[in-house]
Amino acid sequence: MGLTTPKSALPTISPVQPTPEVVLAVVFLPFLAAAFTPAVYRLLGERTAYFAAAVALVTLGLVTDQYLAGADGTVAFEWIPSLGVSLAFHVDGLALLIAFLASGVGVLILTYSGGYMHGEPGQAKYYATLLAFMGSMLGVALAGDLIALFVFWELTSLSSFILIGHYTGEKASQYAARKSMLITVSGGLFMLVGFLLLVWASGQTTAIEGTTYSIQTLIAHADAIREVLSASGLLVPVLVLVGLGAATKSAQVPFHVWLPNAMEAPTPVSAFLHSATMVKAGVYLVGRFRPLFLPEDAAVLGEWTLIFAVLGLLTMTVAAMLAVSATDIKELLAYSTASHLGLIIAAFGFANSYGAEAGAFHILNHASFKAALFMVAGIIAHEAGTRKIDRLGGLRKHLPITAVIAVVASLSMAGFPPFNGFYSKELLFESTYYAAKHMGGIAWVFPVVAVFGSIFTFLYSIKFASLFFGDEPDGLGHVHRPPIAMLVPPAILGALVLAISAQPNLFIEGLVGEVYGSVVPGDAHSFSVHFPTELTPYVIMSIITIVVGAVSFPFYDTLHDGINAALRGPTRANWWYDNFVEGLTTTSVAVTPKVQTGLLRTYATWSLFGFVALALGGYAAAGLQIPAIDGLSVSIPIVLVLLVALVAAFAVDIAPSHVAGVLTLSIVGFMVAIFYILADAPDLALTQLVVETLVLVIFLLVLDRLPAFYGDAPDRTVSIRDGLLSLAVGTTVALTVLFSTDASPDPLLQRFFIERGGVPAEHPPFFADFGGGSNIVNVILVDFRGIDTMGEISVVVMASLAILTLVRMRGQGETQ
Amino acid sequence: MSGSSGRTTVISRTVARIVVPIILVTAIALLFRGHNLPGGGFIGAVLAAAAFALVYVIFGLEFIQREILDIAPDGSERHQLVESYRWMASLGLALAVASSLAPLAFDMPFLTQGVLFVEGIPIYHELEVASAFAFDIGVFFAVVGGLLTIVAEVGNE
Amino acid sequence: MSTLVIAPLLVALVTAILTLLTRPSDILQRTVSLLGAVGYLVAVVALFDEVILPLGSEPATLVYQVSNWAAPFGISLVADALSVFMLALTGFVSLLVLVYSIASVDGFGQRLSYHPLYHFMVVGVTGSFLTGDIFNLFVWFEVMLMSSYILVLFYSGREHTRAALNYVVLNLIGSAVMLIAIGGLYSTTGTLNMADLAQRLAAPGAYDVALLPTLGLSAVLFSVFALKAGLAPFQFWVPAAYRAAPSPVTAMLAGVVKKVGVYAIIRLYFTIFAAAAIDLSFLGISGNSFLGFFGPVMFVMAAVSIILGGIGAVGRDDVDGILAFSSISQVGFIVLPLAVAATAPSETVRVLGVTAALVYAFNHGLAKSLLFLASGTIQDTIGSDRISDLGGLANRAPVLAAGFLLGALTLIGVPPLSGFFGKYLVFQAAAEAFAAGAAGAGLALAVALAGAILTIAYYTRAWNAVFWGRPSDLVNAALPDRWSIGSRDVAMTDGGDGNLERLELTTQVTVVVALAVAAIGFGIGFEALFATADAAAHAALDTNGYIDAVMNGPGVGLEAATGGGHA
Amino acid sequence: MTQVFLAVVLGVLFTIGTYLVLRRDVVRVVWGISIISQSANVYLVTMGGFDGLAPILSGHGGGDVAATSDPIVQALVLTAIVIGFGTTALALVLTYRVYEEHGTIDMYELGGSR
Repeated sequence: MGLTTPKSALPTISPVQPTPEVVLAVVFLPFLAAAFTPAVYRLLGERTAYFAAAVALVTLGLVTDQYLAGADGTVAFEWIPSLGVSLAFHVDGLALLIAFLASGVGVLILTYSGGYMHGEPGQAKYYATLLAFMGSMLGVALAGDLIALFVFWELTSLSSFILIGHYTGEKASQYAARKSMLITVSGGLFMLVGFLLLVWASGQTTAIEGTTYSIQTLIAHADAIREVLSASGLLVPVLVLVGLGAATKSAQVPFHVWLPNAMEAPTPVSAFLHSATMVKAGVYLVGRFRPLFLPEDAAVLGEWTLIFAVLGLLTMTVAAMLAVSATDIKELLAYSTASHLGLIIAAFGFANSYGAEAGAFHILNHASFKAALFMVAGIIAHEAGTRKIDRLGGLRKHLPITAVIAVVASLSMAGFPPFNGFYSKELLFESTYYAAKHMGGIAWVFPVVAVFGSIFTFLYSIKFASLFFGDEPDGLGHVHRPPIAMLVPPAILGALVLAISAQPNLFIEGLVGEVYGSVVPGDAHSFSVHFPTELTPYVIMSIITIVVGAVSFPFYDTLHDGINAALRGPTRANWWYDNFVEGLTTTSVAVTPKVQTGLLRTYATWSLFGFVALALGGYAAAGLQIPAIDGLSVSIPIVLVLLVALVAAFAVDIAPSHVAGVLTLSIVGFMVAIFYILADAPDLALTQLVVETLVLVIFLLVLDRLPAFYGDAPDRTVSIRDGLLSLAVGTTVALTVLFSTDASPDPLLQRFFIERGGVPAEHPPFFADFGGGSNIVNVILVDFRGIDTMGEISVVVMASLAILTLVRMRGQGETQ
Repeated sequence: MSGSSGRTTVISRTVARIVVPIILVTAIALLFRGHNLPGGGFIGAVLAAAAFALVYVIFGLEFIQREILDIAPDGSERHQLVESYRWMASLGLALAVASSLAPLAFDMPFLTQGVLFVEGIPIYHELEVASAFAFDIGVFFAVVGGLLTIVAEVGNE
Repeated sequence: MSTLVIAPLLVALVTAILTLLTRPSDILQRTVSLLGAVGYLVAVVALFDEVILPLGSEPATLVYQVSNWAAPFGISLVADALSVFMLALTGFVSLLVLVYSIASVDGFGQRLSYHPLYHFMVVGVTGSFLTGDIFNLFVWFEVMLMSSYILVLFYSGREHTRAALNYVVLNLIGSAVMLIAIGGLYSTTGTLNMADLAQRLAAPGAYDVALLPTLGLSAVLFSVFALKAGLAPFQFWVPAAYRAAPSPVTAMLAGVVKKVGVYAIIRLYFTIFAAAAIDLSFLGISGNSFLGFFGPVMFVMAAVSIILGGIGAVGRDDVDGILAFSSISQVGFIVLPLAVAATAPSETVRVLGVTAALVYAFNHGLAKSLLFLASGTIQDTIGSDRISDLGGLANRAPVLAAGFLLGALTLIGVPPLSGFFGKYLVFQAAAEAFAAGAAGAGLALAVALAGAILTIAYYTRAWNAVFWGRPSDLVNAALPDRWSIGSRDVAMTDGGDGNLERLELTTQVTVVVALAVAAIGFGIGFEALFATADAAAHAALDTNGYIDAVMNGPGVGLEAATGGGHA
Repeated sequence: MTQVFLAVVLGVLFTIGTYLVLRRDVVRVVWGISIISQSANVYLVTMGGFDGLAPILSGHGGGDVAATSDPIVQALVLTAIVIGFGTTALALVLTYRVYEEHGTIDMYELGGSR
């Protein structure tokens, strides 16, 4: 299968390579526009919304251009050739659908924002970020390279972070933004690891030359890749890692917790990012990788199905129940979004064609009704002044057009025939049913759970629609009419819902069929849906859903309270998140002062312990034996001098006063000087003697200004611990001396210096290849290793600067 | 201990007057002969610094400023001595680096040292002039200046 | 031999001395200082051009024999791709930080000692990157440390003296330990020259080298480098010293000086000690080279650093503190791929691991200095870096906020910022080792992921508290209105000459923006950074090439000596 | 040739130095550092061996290698001594400044607030 194999079932669209310039423009035009937005805002003020909408419209036009051209294939631009990473874009059905959503819903949302954001702060930032988000989302949709995909993926998380935190002063916004960032970006990192393992696998198979980052190349060699992964036991890890990316982004249980909080963002953002597009990225990912991981003929319960069908159905059900427990319309819609994303992921999880069909179709359907509903929620919040479900009702009278949109979209969301949501849900039922039938046994759980979850979906959908009916609750103030800019976009989406509902096959043929082609391996055929005319098992599933839903609707409040009552402590995913984040902070506050005590003794203890452990570890690892001891090997005077030094050092330790200590310390120093004489190092002896004197002078000068002696009476355990550590350090040093003096390597340097240090017997006018002095030590210092000396005198000069700085900067302190 | 002359005895002053010049001469001798016998810029410098430190400990800073360097010991010029030491250190370092840079002009690596034999000089007959000596003088002044800055600044306190 | 090798060192040294001599004139001193930093960058670029460019071709290894004595008798300076890579970071960051310093450091302090010390610090760093001699490395460490001691205690107040005390004492212990390691290595191998050391370790019999103790001695040396890099359990000095130092100094300490420890680890353990063949069998550690021992060591230290630093940063209530703990964690991220490389199952993964460490180090150098400078600007403007004193700065100082955000995102690893590629390569090295079944690679991945999550946690927390939220009273007093570059109104806490203050603030923010632009630029143009880092990693792992270049390098050597002839 | 005696002496010196570094009196800490650095220098000299004459050649021409002490370690130690002096002086003045700023040289009292 080549990269641009025509879809045999879609003869009307001939394969055409995408136009590189257009594809590039689709992705980067929004970024470019975002960069100019602050300047535009200075010019246009609030009308920047329409500038942004125009940009989105141009983008939509460019996407449409590629769609109409029948573009299908990959265009790549060199980016990091050394790594094999390119800025590759792949245009196919799935990419086009997501691109249509990003740019099309973008036009509507940006227009809607023109009304919604009236008088709001931070508009330049708002529109710039929205445009950047749109570019990122288009990038995700079109990316044909793993790294390029990841880049845009993370950029969507980032723009989401900024948009959720739009009301920067609000604690809730900050909490929500941080939560979404923590969850989605962390998930992205797991996904990245999954990608890297895939790249590794591509390098292992002979089917692919070298390694590849190209998603389409990986898919083209899906069998080989799977083989490598299975053989090395990495198939499940990769699925889990990539799945974590998808699950966090698409708010799958238990990572759904960030989505309801994300509703702190202005409502257009919720509609755009957190229902129609960004959260679809995870779903998109699952669809994109489906042909890579799901063999065509997978009849058994494979790893893929086990992971994604279970994840999806769990999310679909749990999130739908949570939506019923919601008290805020945006919260309800948020949980509903998670639930529907679960539906799509579950659908993609099944190996049969119905699953792929359901997923592909529901991406479109969900975007159409959910974005509309969010905009409706925005209108309600904006015009009624509240989002609390129990404070709303009878809105139909004030918001008649909005009510129509809401009812149409809600019914579609409920999966009520003949609306479009019904068709995709029906396909899901069909796929669960076939999966159960094929696999048997435990797999029958799938259809049961699907129906169970759908009942709750039905319930909350009807609840949302019912806000427009019944009596107005007390306390609901005057409800304004929405501005036209806020009404047209949801109306367009409502019309789209109706259009898809009326002619589903038109949309399938035009677009969704191609999406289907993208999410199944090999050559794809399109599909079509029909309004059921006979009583199939899955039609029965739909009937059960609707009937049970309708019967239990009167008990909605009981269910609502019941679920809320069950959500206590650890049953709430939020409990885990909050405790994790809180726990991090409290751990930090509790643990850090225990490590960074500010006490030198703690620091020195650990550092010296590290030194001892490394040294002894090194000796032990090399298997060193303590060398044979062959007598004293030093002359008696040296022994005596060093013994005096030892005694003096010990006396320093128990010195009764500072002055006494310093004096005994200098005895150590002078003994060392004598030792140098005995060790045939006259230069050292001289230097040591004079330096010792100078140190003594400075010591005495400083001591003169210090308080007398601190009675150092540590408790016994501290003393013993310090003593043990000191002993360990001493032992390590002693061992080091033994080991290193045991060696006698070739003394090449010594020989050279002595041969070349002096002046040659016969000397030419000027020479530079002999040291030219009898005192080899000095020749080394000024010639052989002159640069050491250079560094050293710099240190001395700096030491004088140090003293100056210490004394003179006193009181010049920074404002800290 | 701000150098009150009352705390020093006549004996110690006399001793210092005799000892300090001797030490200084020794220090300079050490500097000069360092290339061939124990000594060198370092050792000479440290010894010279020690001599000054001794003077300081015995006589106090004011004495040095007033009697030796002719500086009025009022508050405004308190740091003047330190400043001189500082210049000494900086110039010493500059000399060391400059002399090390000189070989670059002759297309030889940094810090290349050479020896020139000047023949036919009376008494000595021949004189070795080691380029390293310039470097050593730089070292000497850098170290003396640095150490004295430290001692004087500490003493100033 | 090309004088270019020593040129950066000389430029920095001469600048340091000139700033000592031009002390009487403020303007002259600052001009010399600035010109010196520019000259340094020019020298580094020229050297870079000589060694690495054109990209893709075989990088050169240039050797300079100071004093004209051949290796191993004189001191060799070696400029290979690895050294030059680190120098490039130094040149770039040190120039920008200096510009910032002139705008931010107390005028009296600048006159007194700041400029010479700053350039001496660069001298120490440069010498450490270039030297091919282990004792000379000690000397440059001391140069670098002495200047950093003073710069840490620069303002000489309560906090500064206390922080400096711990910093100085720990590093003095470190210096003594380093001397022991160097003495021991000299005693067992008979040389101080790194290339000669590698050569002798590779053929211990030929030189009567005692190979076995060398492992322990190199481990002793490792503790010193870990101390410089701030790797657990040697990280203790980091938070207090970083808080105490003036912010530009902290930017240099975290951005560049720390990397000297990292460089030394790469240079000595991957280029030099890797030459030794030794049979290890100890506590489950096995292998046939020193790296077999250091792999697990580096892993444990890196893992503890990542987690400890990350946990530490999450709960801090001051921006500098968060950044300092982050710095501990991030150094763990630099060393983690080195641990993977040390025990790598294949040469490819080994190169990848070292490349990852280098790229990460480079990005950390850019981003951490950016963040410390941003934090410094906040302190200069608002008068505090306690997060309880801050808030709402995103609206009041949007340019600064954007700079900070980009810096934080770079460290979090959000693409296409350059930091992403650092994280990406770290993950890739670990993932490939994991896939190839290397022991512990899975654990390395887990640690890296945990650390990355912690990074998000503490940077989002800092961002929320400082830049979002409601402006605090202090913020309202200092910046009552929106302030950005070019804007006219800014009320400063301490009044004074408004024009000058505004210029200084603009300079500071401009430096922050420049670093942010670099973070974006190196991300989008990652190819160049990667190719350079890759060349550096190859150079780091090419022991024979290193030995060959140095031992057959220029200078007067033994042949001339035994032959008795003169040049 | 193994230097057993020096091994013991250096071991004990390091033990004492380390113990001092862990005390609470800052002055004692400086003493400890001082002892440790001195010991490190002695260690370095030890690495050169003691079986030769001072490395000072008599007159011109190459010396007798076998009969001369290793000059390299001596040069290294000379550098180390001077650097050590600079840092000791810094540590001492720093001690004084710490006392001025905090009114104490008790490590425990200093460490009270991070």
